[in-house]
Amino acid sequence: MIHAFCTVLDVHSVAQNIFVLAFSSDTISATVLPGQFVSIRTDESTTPLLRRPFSVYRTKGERVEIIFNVIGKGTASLSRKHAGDLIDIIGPLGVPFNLFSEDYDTALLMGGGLGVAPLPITTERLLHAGKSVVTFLGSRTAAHLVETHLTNLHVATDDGSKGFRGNVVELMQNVLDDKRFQKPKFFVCGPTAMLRAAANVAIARSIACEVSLEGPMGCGFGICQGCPVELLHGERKFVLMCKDGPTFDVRRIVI
Amino acid sequence: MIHAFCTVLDVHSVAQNIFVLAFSSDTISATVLPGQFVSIRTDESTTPLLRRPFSVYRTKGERVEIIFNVIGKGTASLSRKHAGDLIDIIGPLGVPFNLFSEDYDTALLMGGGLGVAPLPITTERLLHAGKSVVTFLGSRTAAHLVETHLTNLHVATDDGSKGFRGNVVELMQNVLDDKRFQKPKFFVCGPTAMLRAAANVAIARSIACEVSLEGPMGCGFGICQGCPVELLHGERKFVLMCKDGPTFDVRRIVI
Amino acid sequence: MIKTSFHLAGIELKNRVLVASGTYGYGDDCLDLANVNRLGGIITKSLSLKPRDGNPPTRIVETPSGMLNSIGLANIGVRKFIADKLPFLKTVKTAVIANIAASTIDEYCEVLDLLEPEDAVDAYEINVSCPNVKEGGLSFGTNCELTAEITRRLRTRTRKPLILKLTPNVTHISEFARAVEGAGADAISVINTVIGMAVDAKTRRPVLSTITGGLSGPAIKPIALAKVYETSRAVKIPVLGIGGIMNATDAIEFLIAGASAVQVGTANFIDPATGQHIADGIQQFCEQQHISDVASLVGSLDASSDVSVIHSWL
Amino acid sequence: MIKTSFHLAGIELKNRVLVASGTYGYGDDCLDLANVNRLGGIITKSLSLKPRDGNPPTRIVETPSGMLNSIGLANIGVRKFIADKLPFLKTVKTAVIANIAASTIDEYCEVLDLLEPEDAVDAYEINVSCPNVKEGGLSFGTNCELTAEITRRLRTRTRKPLILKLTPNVTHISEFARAVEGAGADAISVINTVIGMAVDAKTRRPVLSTITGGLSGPAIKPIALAKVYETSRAVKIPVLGIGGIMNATDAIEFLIAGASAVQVGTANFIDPATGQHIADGIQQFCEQQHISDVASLVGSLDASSDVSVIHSWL
Ligand SMILES: Cc1cc2nc3c(=O)[nH]c(=O)nc-3n(C[C@H](O)[C@H](O)[C@H](O)COP(=O)(O)OP(=O)(O)OC[C@H]3O[C@@H](n4cnc5c(N)ncnc54)[C@H](O)[C@@H]3O)c2cc1C
Ligand SMILES: Cc1cc2nc3c(=O)[nH]c(=O)nc-3n(C[C@H](O)[C@H](O)[C@H](O)COP(=O)(O)OP(=O)(O)OC[C@H]3O[C@@H](n4cnc5c(N)ncnc54)[C@H](O)[C@@H]3O)c2cc1C
Ligand SMILES: Cc1cc2nc3c(=O)[nH]c(=O)nc-3n(C[C@H](O)[C@H](O)[C@H](O)COP(=O)(O)O)c2cc1C
Ligand SMILES: Cc1cc2nc3c(=O)[nH]c(=O)nc-3n(C[C@H](O)[C@H](O)[C@H](O)COP(=O)(O)O)c2cc1C
Ligand code: FES
Ligand code: FES
Repeated sequence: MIHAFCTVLDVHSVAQNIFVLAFSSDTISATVLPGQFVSIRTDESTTPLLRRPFSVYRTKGERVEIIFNVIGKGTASLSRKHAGDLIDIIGPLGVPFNLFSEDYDTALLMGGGLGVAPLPITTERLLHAGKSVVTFLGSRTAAHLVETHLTNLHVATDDGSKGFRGNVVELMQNVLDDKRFQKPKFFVCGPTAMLRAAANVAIARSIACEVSLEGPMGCGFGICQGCPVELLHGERKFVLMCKDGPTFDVRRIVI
Repeated sequence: MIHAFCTVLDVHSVAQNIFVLAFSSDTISATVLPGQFVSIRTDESTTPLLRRPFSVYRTKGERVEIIFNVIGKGTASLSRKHAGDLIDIIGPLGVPFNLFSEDYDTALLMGGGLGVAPLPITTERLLHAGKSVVTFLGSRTAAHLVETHLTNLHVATDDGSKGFRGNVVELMQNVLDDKRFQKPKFFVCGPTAMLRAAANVAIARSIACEVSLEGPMGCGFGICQGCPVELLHGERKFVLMCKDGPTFDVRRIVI
Repeated sequence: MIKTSFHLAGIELKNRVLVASGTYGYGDDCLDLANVNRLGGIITKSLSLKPRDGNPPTRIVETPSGMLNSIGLANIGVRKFIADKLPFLKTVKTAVIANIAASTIDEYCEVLDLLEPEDAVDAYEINVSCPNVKEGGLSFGTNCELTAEITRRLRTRTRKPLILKLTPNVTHISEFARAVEGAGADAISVINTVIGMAVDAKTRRPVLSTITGGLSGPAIKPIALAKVYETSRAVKIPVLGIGGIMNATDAIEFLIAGASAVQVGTANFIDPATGQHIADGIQQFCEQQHISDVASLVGSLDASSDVSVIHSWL
Repeated sequence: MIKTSFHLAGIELKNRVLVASGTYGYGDDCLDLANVNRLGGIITKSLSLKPRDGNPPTRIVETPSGMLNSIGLANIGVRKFIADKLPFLKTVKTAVIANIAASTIDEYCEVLDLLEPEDAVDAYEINVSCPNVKEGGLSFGTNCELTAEITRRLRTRTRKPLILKLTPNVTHISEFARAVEGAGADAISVINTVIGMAVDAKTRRPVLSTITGGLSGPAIKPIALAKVYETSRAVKIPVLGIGGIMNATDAIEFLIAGASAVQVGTANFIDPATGQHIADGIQQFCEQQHISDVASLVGSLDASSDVSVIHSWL
């Protein structure tokens, strides 16, 4: 984990209201694992005051990319950065997806909306490790889809403007009903409702499932206790999303 | 007085840390008088929260220019505006210099630092009205001087890198000792210490003198009572810098 | 059609957005920049018996997302207000609420007595964040009994709505709310400014001439919301919510937390038309949410847990 | 060489910058990001007798230039702290101050008794912003007598420095400062968080699971400065200033207003090395201003007027 001012390489729009920002950091690029995130101080101002967490989207050489939706002040400010600007970054942070276990052969990646963020880096590392990868991607409309750097892609849109009309979990269930995957495991990232639906499917079908959670964070590195995630069982009631997550086995936590 | 979102025409650096920003407003351009100011919301953010006042520097057609030093957040943000951006402006505000009185023939304009701001528009209108104009300009170094759009210019720098070495009031006194001006009147803008020095000279030599004050403002249009200026005599103790000024006859107020 | 109007102890306000005392002069300063007739009401600058010059400069300083002021209640005095400002205020189509400040209880009464015959004054708001000369300058508003006493004394002299404006600089603002309710107040305004201070590190001097001043603006919005929540649960009379309201969403948050109406203060310095924009924005919100009467937002906080303001571990 | 060190009731701090309770864990979380040995001291997360899970989500929300928290004093409990965290804290070259929270006076004493044999604990800071179970959950810290009583009881059990951390959510914080000074406190910390609230207009729900929470960050800096000014003039014991300190200039403002040292809280979440940068910045400021001992900044406010905190018209 490092804390550094990193140079912005480029920022460009890739879909409606969605941007990819690339910055340069050989340390982060070399050490980040799929599902980990970086924490960015988007401004020197006190509005926003706190850092903003973003999953790492892709890496290449010393280039690290994040992908984001413009939601509020922090992301608006990021979208206005220019090549050469310096941004204050801490990372990589958090527990990555547990990709390299022997208990599965086919990774079923699932992303809803900006939940696509960790999927490209995950895909790359999985393929490298010789796993099969199938991807399910959902979004509101075709204009909000970012389909690049993914493999074996199945698409769902709420309005049916592309692919399956409906949500991505329904699509994934349809596909599961049709096809049989060799020892599958889910890796899911997206809005809470979608994570919950995916977890239910996984549990019902006895498929291993890891999710990447989203929620408010104060610090991103474990000192504020602001990001509790409730455990299903265990001696403690809560763990921390930033330090013990953001990725969790769905059998461990209350989503 | 209008309140409008005006289009930025251009922003460019004219001296060390000094920028000219031009925006488009036919109403302001047509109605502003020398010594009046505009009040700008530099950001939609709450930091800075309040508007920032700036003297009008020049006008041409629907083009209105301000000149400013980058001091804090507000001016930093203005310096980063681009052509086409919209900025939230109220103006023109305040009481202008009393230029069109018959009690003088030669206007002696004096600017210290960014006190140069109202002098170009003042010069233009004075020349148009057939007055003689002599200008005294002071700054820290030659790199901080903005000498354009002025006439009969005498320059002082603290470090002597251009013109007279010393402050602009000393320079002006030297010139006054040498030359005799036909029925002179001072119009002075700059830091408080300079205004005070200029006022003392004016009073000692029985020359009419108006100053343009600077200081914190809450609103800029008379509703917050945040900008008191102490009167030397009169029934009230204070008047308001924004509404009753920023220009004042030095015989009326405590500087 | 969405119902926006609101009955405040007998007077009808056309909507639930007012401009706060001291942030809109006497209503006649911003005619080029705003339309006062689209407000629920105008609350005047605090009026004292004698004109007040106010404090020497520096009177204001910006702080992170806020500002400190120490105006010193500069005002033209109640008599000049009646002579010079009321004629204009008679012509406006919005409620006119006279805010009163004083340094003795008798003086509060005298100012109210002078205003009482004026039909153009629809209601009174009482500023109790004033130094009480009899108690060495301690603010009336930090003493619950004195605050109730002021209310009682004024109540006997007027049938017009009497609104007590409370200070947040007390331990339990709900005690004050209950006390003034018991003493006959028709409504309470919450909050006045929070005591704060700014220091210039270079000169080692306080920035304000009075050392401390009153903090306002978005920085205090969370504090104001908590005080509105606390007071509105303590009393039955309406609460007017104030503190850092910049836009319709902020205003709606106050209504939900328990305010029957809101006042816009510092935001007027940035745009004196903020109040009317907020009134429009509340209406739009109701349209989107299929709410037919703004009243149904008031106190509609859906708090499943019932941890109270003062009882939780932080 | 500029003198930066500071004697706090017998213990020597290498400089006047500490990290505030609850904003730095137990000192071992940020080793990659900061050097704790360059701090004047570390104040631990509040320790309770039993481990505490803390409040359910949502625990934090950002506000204009600030944040609200309702962590619920989640902590590992004093015994686990001694077993798991003290071994590391024995190795650091900075003062270690254990912050104690409890819901009865006896419990405060028990926690202190457990810590008392530990040499690695240099001092105690007592968090009185805790719900008092015997009084229906009202915070100890809003009751002056109880706050003094806690101080008295703890004073008899330790000779280590005893620092009382006061809440700003009271009318006259100086009364509390004087009371704890009288009861034997060696220093006071001012301020803990300010009560605040956030509402989600769309869902009409409070954002925090506990409805209200504690406001911190730059938004409260002016409030904290006023409280530090008020308390430091009321007592002779040192005041540790806290609230919205982000950089060396902020810290210097607190020293000038009367703080003998400062604590950095929320800023650690943005950069856990803030404290050490501030320590460096104070030193640089002293160099530039030809000040040989940081002590000479403390309480050096040049206030020509002497209007007091509570006596001015705003
Ligand atoms: C581990 C982690 C990884 C993330 N990765 C990505 C990513 O790769 N790409 C991406 O676009 N976003 C990601 N997010 C979410 C991202 O951090 C938020 O979108 C961002 O903080 C919004 O900041 P803002 O200042 O623009 O909006 P704000 O002004 O903070 O918020 C605007 C509104 O959005 C809501 N909001 C704020 N944060 C979140 C959130 N985390 N989830 C849902 N609503 C929120 C707020 O309540 C507010 O109403 C991630 C979050 C986490 C915790
Ligand atoms: C009537 C009037 C006309 C003005 N015209 C011009 C102009 O034409 N060009 C120009 O460059 N400036 C002008 N100013 C000053 C200008 O408004 C300030 O420089 C500006 O507000 C600084 O804003 P900021 O956000 O960049 O700095 P801030 O972050 O607000 O301030 C940074 C520092 O500068 C100090 N400061 C803030 N405002 C002033 C001020 N008014 N005078 C001195 N110090 C201040 C603050 O105390 C602070 O320490 C004028 C001011 C007035 C009242
Ligand atoms: C410059 C200024 C002057 C004020 N004057 C008064 C006043 O005369 N009487 C009063 O009751 N409140 C006064 N207030 C307090 C406001 O009415 C309001 O309660 C407070 O500012 C909080 O609201 P805000 O955050 O929207 O500004 C004043 C506030 C400011 C900023
Ligand atoms: C997330 C968070 C947790 C905190 N936990 C504690 C705590 O356990 N005990 C305590 O005495 N103060 C606690 N505080 C209060 C801080 O120590 C400090 O007094 C307050 O935040 C003001 O300082 P700041 O504005 O620099 O954050 C906490 C503050 C925050 C923001
Ligand atoms: S975000 Fe601070 S502990 Fe997780
Ligand atoms: S700046 Fe508000 S009255 Fe002058």
